[in-house]
Amino acid sequence: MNELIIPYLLTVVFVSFVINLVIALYGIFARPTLVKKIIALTIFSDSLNSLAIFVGYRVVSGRVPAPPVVVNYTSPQGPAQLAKVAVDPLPQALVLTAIVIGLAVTLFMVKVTMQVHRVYGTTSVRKLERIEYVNKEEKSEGVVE
Amino acid sequence: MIDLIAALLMAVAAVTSIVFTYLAVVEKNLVQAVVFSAVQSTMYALIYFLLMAPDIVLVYLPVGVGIYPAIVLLLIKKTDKVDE
Amino acid sequence: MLWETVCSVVGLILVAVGAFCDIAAAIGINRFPNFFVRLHAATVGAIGGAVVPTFGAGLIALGSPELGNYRFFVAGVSFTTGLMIMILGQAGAHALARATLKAKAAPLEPCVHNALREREEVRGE
Amino acid sequence: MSLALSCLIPLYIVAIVLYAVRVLKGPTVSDRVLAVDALGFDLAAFLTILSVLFRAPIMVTTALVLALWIYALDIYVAKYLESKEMGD
Repeated sequence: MNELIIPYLLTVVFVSFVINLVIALYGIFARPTLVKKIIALTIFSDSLNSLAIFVGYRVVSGRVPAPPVVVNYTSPQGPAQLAKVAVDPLPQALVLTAIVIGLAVTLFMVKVTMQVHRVYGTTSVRKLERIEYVNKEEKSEGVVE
Repeated sequence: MIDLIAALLMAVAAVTSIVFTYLAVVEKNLVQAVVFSAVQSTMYALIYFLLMAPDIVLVYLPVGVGIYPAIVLLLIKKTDKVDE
Repeated sequence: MLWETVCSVVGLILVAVGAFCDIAAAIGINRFPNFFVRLHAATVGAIGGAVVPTFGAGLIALGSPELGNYRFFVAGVSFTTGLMIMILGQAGAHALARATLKAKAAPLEPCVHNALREREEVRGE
Repeated sequence: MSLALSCLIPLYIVAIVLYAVRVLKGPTVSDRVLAVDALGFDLAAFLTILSVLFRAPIMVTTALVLALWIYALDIYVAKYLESKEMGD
């Protein structure tokens, strides 16, 4: 019974991560405002990190797997017992770095968006295209004159 | 029994996160989109907890619930408030 | 062990009370008419639905000997979390209500049940 | 003990889903933030119960972090609504 239901539920989780990825990509490409693009980009990176952690999960029958932290220091076979039931610690160590780097990239994009709003007065990409086009026209005419 | 409960909770949190991701992407008012994004972060924290990654939860909760909404609210206050 | 059994049973009762308060607060926050009435349901959910089961979980951990020495760790963290929620839930709800009232972000309507007017309206129709 | 705790788990799931429904349909920002607040505190209690149920004593610290940062989100939005000035 459990051997049938648990893989089905884990498949639901995997497919939902992929659907989140697709919705966030739609938000990055189709929404005009830069703020909305930043929100969608954070959701995108979080879904990707979740996929990376999901790869390291494993099913242990009858109980949940242990977190990869050594709790039993006293007996010498404690780490060996942990290795039989623990999840994979390597994706977690990688994702830990990726989250912090994502935070730094988001802070940089927030600063750039503030500068764009200060210079051009808008953050909508469709208006920004038009403004930049007009400015280029005027500058080229000024150079010719 | 307990592993079934963990998988069931994970599936519920994943489906809820789909709903809130969709709402955060299509919402016009940006402050409400930030709140939806915070709910999605909370659901992802629950999924990380059930995937047995306590250190990821300890890092992801301050970043996803605390710092992202703070800096995006600061950005919204300095720039536009409505999409389009 | 007598006191371990007592701790476990009391903790289980607290967790059950917390589940009941949680359901009540969730129904209330869906059924109440406006924001300032929903504050009541939210604080019921914070105190009855979060502080009480956290203390209950700490007591259960204190009474379960298979955790070894870590049961005191779990109990201490649980009690600290309960105290934090007991302080922070009310502070956050009050700050949010004050900001909403000052910024006029939600409509301020008194929630009055006037049975006589309802009966007259029904009779008038 | 474990069986009794397992029977109480669906009540918490139903409560969390009902809070999520209010977040989904709340008309103003304040309603949504209030529902997120209640959802976060209940989720913190739920994480404590789950770590007792799973017999993983390391996992209990996440509940404390969740409670503290949900309060921080609350204060950010309140400050944004009140004085429209963030960060000072």
